[in-house]
Amino acid sequence: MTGTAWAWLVLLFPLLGSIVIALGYRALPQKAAGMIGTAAIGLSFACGIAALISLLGEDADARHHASSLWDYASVAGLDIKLGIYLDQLSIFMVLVVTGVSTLIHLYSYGYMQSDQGYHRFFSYLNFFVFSMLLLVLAGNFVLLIVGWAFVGFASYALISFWYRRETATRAGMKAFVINVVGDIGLVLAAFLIFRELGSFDYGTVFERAPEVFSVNEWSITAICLLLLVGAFAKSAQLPLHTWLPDAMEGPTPVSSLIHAATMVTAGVYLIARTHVLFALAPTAADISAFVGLATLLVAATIALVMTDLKRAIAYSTMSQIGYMVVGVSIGAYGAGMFHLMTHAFFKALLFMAAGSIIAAMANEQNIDRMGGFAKAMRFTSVTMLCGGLALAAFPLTSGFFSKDEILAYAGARGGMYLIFVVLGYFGAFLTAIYTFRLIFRVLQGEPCAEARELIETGHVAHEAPKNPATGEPEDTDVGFPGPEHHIAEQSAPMRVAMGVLAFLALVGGLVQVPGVDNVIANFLDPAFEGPVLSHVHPSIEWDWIGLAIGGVISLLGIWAAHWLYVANPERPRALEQRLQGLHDFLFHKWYFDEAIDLLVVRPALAIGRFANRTFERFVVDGMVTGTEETVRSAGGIVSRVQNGFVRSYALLLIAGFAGLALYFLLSSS
Amino acid sequence: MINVLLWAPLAFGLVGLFLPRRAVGPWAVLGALVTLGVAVGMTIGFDSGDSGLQYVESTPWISGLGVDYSLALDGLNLFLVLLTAVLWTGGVAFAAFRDYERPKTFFFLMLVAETATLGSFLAQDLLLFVLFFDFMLVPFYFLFGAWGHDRTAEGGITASAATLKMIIYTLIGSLLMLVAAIATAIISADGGHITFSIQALQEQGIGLGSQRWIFWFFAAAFLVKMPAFLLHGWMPDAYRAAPLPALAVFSGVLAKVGAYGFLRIVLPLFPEATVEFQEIVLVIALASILYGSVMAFTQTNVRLIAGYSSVAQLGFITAGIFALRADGADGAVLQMVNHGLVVAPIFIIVAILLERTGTEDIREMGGMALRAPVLAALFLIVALATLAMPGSSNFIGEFYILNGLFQAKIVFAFIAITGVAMSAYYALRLYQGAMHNRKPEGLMSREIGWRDSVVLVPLVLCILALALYPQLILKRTNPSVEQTVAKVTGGSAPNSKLATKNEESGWTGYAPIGDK
Amino acid sequence: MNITWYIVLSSLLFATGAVGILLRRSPMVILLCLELMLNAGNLALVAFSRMVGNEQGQVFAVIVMVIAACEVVVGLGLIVAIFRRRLPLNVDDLRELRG
Amino acid sequence: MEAVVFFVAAIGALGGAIGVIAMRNPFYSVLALIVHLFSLAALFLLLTSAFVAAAQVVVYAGAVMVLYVFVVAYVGGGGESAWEPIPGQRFLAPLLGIALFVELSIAVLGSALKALETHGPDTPAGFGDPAAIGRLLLEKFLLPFEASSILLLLAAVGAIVLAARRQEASS
Amino acid sequence: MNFNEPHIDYAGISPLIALTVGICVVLLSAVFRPFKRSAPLLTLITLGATAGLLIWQWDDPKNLITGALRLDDLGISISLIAVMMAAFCVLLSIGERATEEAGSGEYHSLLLGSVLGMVLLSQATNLVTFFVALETLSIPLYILCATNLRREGSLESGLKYLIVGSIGSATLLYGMAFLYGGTGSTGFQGIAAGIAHNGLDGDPLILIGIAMAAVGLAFKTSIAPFHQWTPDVYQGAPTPITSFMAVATKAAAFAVFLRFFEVALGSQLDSWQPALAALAAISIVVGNVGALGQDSLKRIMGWSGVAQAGYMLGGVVVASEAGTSSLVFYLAAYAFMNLAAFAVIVARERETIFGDDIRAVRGLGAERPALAWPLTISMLGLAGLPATVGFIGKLYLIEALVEGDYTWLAVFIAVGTMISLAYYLRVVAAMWMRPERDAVPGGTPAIAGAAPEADPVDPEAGRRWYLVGPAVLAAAATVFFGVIPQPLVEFASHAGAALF
Repeated sequence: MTGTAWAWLVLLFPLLGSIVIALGYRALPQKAAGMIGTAAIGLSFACGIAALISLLGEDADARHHASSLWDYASVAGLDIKLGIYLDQLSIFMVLVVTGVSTLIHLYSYGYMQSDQGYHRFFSYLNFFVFSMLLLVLAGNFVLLIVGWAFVGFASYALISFWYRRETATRAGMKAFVINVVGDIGLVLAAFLIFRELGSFDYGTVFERAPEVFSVNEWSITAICLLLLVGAFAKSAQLPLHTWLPDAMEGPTPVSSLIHAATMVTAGVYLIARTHVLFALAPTAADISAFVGLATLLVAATIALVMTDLKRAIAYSTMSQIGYMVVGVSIGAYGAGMFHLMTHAFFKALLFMAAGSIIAAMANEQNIDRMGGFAKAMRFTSVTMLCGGLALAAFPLTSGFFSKDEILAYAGARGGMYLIFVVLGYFGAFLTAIYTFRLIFRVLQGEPCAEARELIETGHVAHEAPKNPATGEPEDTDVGFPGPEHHIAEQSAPMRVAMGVLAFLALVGGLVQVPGVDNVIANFLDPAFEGPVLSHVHPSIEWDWIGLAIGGVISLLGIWAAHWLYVANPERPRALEQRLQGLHDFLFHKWYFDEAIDLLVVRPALAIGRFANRTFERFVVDGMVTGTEETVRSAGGIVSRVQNGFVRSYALLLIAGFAGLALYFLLSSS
Repeated sequence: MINVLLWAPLAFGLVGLFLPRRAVGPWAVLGALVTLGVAVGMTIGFDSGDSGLQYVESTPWISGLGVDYSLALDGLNLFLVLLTAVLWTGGVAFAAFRDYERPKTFFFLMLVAETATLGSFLAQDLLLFVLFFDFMLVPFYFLFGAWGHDRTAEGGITASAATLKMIIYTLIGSLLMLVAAIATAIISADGGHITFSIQALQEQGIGLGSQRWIFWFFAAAFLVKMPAFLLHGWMPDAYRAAPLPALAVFSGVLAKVGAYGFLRIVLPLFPEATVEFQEIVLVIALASILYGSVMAFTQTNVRLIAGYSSVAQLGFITAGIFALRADGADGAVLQMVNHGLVVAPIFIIVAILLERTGTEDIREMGGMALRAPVLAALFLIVALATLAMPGSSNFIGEFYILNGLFQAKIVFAFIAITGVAMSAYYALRLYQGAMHNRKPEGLMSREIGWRDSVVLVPLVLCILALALYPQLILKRTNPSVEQTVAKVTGGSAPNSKLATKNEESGWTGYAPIGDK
Repeated sequence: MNITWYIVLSSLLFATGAVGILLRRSPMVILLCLELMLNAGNLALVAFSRMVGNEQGQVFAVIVMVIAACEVVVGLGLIVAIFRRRLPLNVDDLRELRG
Repeated sequence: MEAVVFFVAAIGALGGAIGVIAMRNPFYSVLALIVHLFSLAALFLLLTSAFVAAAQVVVYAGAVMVLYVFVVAYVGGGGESAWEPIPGQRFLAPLLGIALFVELSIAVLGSALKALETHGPDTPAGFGDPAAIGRLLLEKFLLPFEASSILLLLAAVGAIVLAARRQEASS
Repeated sequence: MNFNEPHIDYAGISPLIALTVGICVVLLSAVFRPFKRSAPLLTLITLGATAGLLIWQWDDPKNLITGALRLDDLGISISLIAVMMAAFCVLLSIGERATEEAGSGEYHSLLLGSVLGMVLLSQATNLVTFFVALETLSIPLYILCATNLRREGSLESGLKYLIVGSIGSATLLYGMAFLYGGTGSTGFQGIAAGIAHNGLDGDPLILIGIAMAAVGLAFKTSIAPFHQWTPDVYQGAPTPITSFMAVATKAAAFAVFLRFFEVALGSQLDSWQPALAALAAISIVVGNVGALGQDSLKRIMGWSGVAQAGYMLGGVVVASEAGTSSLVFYLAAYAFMNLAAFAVIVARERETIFGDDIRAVRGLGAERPALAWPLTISMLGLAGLPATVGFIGKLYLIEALVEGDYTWLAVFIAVGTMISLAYYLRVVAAMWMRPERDAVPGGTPAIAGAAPEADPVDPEAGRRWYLVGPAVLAAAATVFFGVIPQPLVEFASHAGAALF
């Protein structure tokens, strides 16, 4: 079978899984749903491997194939086929997505056990994977947009999975609408591409772009900027990032799969996929790089003060994606994708651990109430530590290699790109701090009630779950994890999933050690031939120097965190007191939500109110009633003239005659 | 064949008048089904390559006045006819499962309405079109007025007042259109033998001077029917008064007749005027999109949310037509069908919700999904289609429309597309408001029974099928559309250049699966 | 005396009759005024018949007299009927029908 | 001589007309009308239409006026109040009258028809005498003649219908 | 002294003879006791015979009796309409008070007399005939309006009609005098020739004559501003008579309108065309807005009649064959629609205490479908909605207008129709729908409907064959000719061909 055939199968299984589970929501027993879901993804991972193999069978620069099933909508010169495009980049993404997804399905199998929405959850989850794969395999921009929107919907559906929560539904709506803004960006980009190149098809477009466009021509720049709108909306880059923290309303596996490992990195994939266009629009590329940098720092600073466990990790996700965006925007494609992969590992892992803890805390997410889980939940804490180390780029962990490669590349490009190096390392420093802030406060210190209970009894007391945002008690008749909480310690599937990821998080970086082996880069590079942003390549020495600096910085960061949160628990308080203003500013997430509310939401509602209360009534209805009134009043006049006096009838008659006669006399020659 | 299609509903309706009360509902459903069967048969027999008229039926009707009884199918009306048949089957079936007072008259009127609507789609004689176009309103006048809801309690007006408002408002345009149609025939006959055959009139053509005012007379009729911005005054009251099964078919199909009229009559008959007034109409269309969307997300009555969203949707369709490009027009036709397929289920769902919640106010609903997951799922699909979720056929429709607009008038496209974002908001708001969040007290949340499923599921299946293969429609529509547009732009369809460009650039290895 | 004189006179009579109808309220007098108008017409007819030199106008006038008589008869009949119904003989008071 | 007669007759006719509309009492109006009719008859004679004049005197001044007098006597011609219920009527009516007169006169005076300035052509003997009229009535105007006779019949029937006292009415 | 008797084509005047005989017979039937009840039957027979003879004369045009009449298809078609209306009037009059009041024989003979007048008028080609015919038409109607002697409204309407009508005829007469004076002829052809011969194109004398003639005819056809008698008389007269004169009078008057203006005054087209067009526009507006506020069905019909007359006048304005045929077609259509409406009104008048007030038809749809459907169809037809003959009629008229370069008048018709929906559909709504908010104010029934004590309520009237029959028949015709108009179009185009 050809690689494309395997690719179609990759798409097929998750879709089937989703449909089967959905239709069988009454027939299937609960466990079956979970198994089918997990199996489906596992199968598609296997097919992904098969596709990879068949791809590796060919020589490096022939490793791209397109295939289409049928004309989706191609008339009047628009060529929209139901087609996929398989090359190194897409297969790489496929493997990352399916791989991580398989593990997370496994995790969810345990974690969601007692949730009444079990079937719905797995159906959604499979649908998400399908969408994500569609996104990465799409063979033309229209199908890309389709996948793009599908993942958006899947994320919406899963964020508002517990739809009885006002907070969840509102968060879902927010995520969806912002994503639609992104879609619109893509759609407009597609139109512009069609206008210039007469096709939506990757092949045609990438082939023709260099011929048609000259570098930095306005049209190509516009195209790239519009693409970036889509990318930023999906990857939660400034200023379209506000939905991501709210998205944590969803069940934790969702956060770990969609809002950490896969979907949010779609923007990175998009930029990498359309690298040909960006190569022709360096300005756009630089803009995107700077946005990435800004996001990276802003998110990191916010993560420093977040007290909500999941939200804190979410901000760290934003900041890590910032790194990737910087990477793919300055031309370090290999590095960017590599970081994408490693990030998928350790961030998914962190969320899983967090989920396990939150479960133990009965949906409590505030780290101020946590502590001392190191002893209570040994496995969880160990895995969490692995994830934390990788995130903090502790030497020799996966994050260590991937992150520093991006910065090294920036350094190699020199010039203004040195800013990225400096601030990138600063970001790394912050990363280390906030990561270990979480770890210390959750694992170290006084064991909290739940932790103590676990240590003593081995299980936790069950109280009715509360809405973490509002604190109001939830009615558990549907939708929420039931009284029993599923922590890694007590559920084999969860342990397996976390174990595997922990391993990958630690050693995953070793596949691409500068100078030693460049598996990822070597595999991907052929996909990035053609016009490129720059031809520089960091020398091995610089790579290692960079790594050294990175290592030091991460150690410094960890030490700082220790100095802050462990050595003397009073220090953070003191610091907050001293930097009250700054703290508030950060704590309110740089007031982004407020700004958007002021600039977009309120005006829109005001317009709506005006249209509804004023315009509709006075103008639209006014026209109707106005005419009606005029006519009716005319009728009134007529019937007043019809006064019943025969003599006045005669009068009118004769007057009419006089008038008529007058006209005739005037018209007489 | 085509005669059967047209008159079958009426025939069944008449017979129904003489059946016992019990039997009339199923009988009406049977009638609708027969019509649907014929329509499907004709669609299968339709030659998708041919841009000309098919199943032509033409005999003189009023020879003295040059009016012919001539019907035909082509790419423009094929799927609108099918849509009509489908939606009427749904609407009638839905009504048949409930008991309405004076059922005989009710179903009689429903079926009369179907014949009238089919007639206006099939007519190939200008005057026949006008006749059916006006006549469509009559049955709905009675349906809305006699079986509608009075809104005096909530400060509205009575059903009869609302329906009167509607019919007067919409006839304003129609009667002017009658004058315009006759003027067209006479002017182009120019002393010779008068004919109203649209085909013939296309050949003869009339001078720009007369085109100008005739254009606006027709436009008035069509824009009011849609309804377009500023001419939608009749819509809120009528929509709130109407009985829901009737409303489902009404807003599903009748609005489209206006847009269809532009394609069938205005573009080919008054090309110069069309080009001249392109911007003005586009502005109206944009206004409809924006205004409709804004209103849709401020409304709290579910009927009005759907109603105003239709205003926006029709705005898109109009914009697509007046991009005066094949792709825009293709998208418009596709979108007409799509919108019909989504708006009708919405109103049926509204009816179902009304039975459960006893309210039409979105704020008083909620939590339905809890006990009615199937209903929720169906509603979700419909809602997503409504907001033109990529992957739905509606998306392809809007994509074609906006692409056409973008290539023709880029600025308009940028404004129009904001409507898409808003639609996402109000569609989800509609869905969430009804299905999610806590269930207010005293609301009964019940799964839909098989009766309603029988009506709803097929419609949703149609939506899904189209989502998988919109080409089904586009392929058959395109030839006629390109021909129509060519009438305006003169010469060949605008972007054939690009099309050929694609042919020669068959890019390496781009082959169907299994080739290697 | 040329014909113009006669015509002008007749038109004067015609106008007088009209004014009478507009001003008087007794149905009987109104009938009389109608007679005036018809007679004005007759005068014109006869005068013109003299002018054009054929008697058609005169014949017309004769027939008009007959018709006038008929109108009078019917009118008076109505007046009597109204009187019988004990209704006021004043056209201004007969205005149930209006609006 | 002719002029004198004309003016006398004209004044008579006009006076009669004005009398009709001026008299308070319907009875006097009738008398005024009779004066008017007689003067018209004179004018007809001036216009060499003997038969019409005769008919005028016989039919009108004779039959019709008698009928009038009877009816007036029957219903009793009370005078009418001076109060004018219709606003503007009293002001507009004369105005219209004048307008009418002016317009008609203009039509006559402004006409390009030469014959109006003449007294008409010399007429053959027997112009307008009963024989001539009779011939016309039986030849050219046979149908109107018959029709008017039927009309008379109908009018008579009508008068009976309206005025006749019948049993049902009283019961 | 030589008397050469005029040649008389008895075949040609046979309809007139039939009517005349009929009048006498019916009148006599009143005298002889045994035949007292047979007047309606005799009338119907007479009318039948007349119709038969008219149809026999169809399609061979000829002049009758030294050019007094012109027997052509225009005249015949109009006469047929008049005869038909009379026949239905006879049916509607069964059980009507007015007939007892007036005496069945007298009543029907007067009706026949009026029909005679109409037949004459529709064929008149000579001023004298014209005038006599007009009076023969009117005078019986004056009487018939008043025949409901018990009701003040009836008498009032009779008197009003008489007074205003006589002013109209006097004006007409005076105008005729001028035309005669100007041309020295009383025949229509002669007038046309005279105008040309004396070089009086656009001469004030002629024009004033035209103006006065126009006034007289406009009055008969109830064109604004000469319309004011219409609503009052329609309301006051016994309803069967109203139904008769609403259509028949218009028909006859329009026939002579066409003949006179197009044959005698065709040369003065340029001067009278705009004037008539203006009148048409005025009456369209006045009639339609006037009808809006009305609660009496008969008044609504009256006002709408004014508007409809405005539409029809368009057919005269364009002075073309198409115009003429469209006018005839519209008259026929109008006949059917009015008939259906009035038949129902009569039935409800006798059935309910509301008389002809709109409340009389409340909930008719449920109570008496056999009456509700005809009234509905007739209302929709009058409103010109498709699938009724009314739509085709409007179509025909508009086509003629546009052809005659009077598109603006066509637009007026369209706008007028729009307004008219407001009151026509109000009646429909009353029958089928829940009462509107602005419902008819309560209180005593409208006078026109006659106070309850005046009209004995016949609760079975809604089932009487002689009421339901005409209603259903007319409604059926309305729909039939709305769907298959071809025969009626043929009929009309024949009539149109007569003049051009």
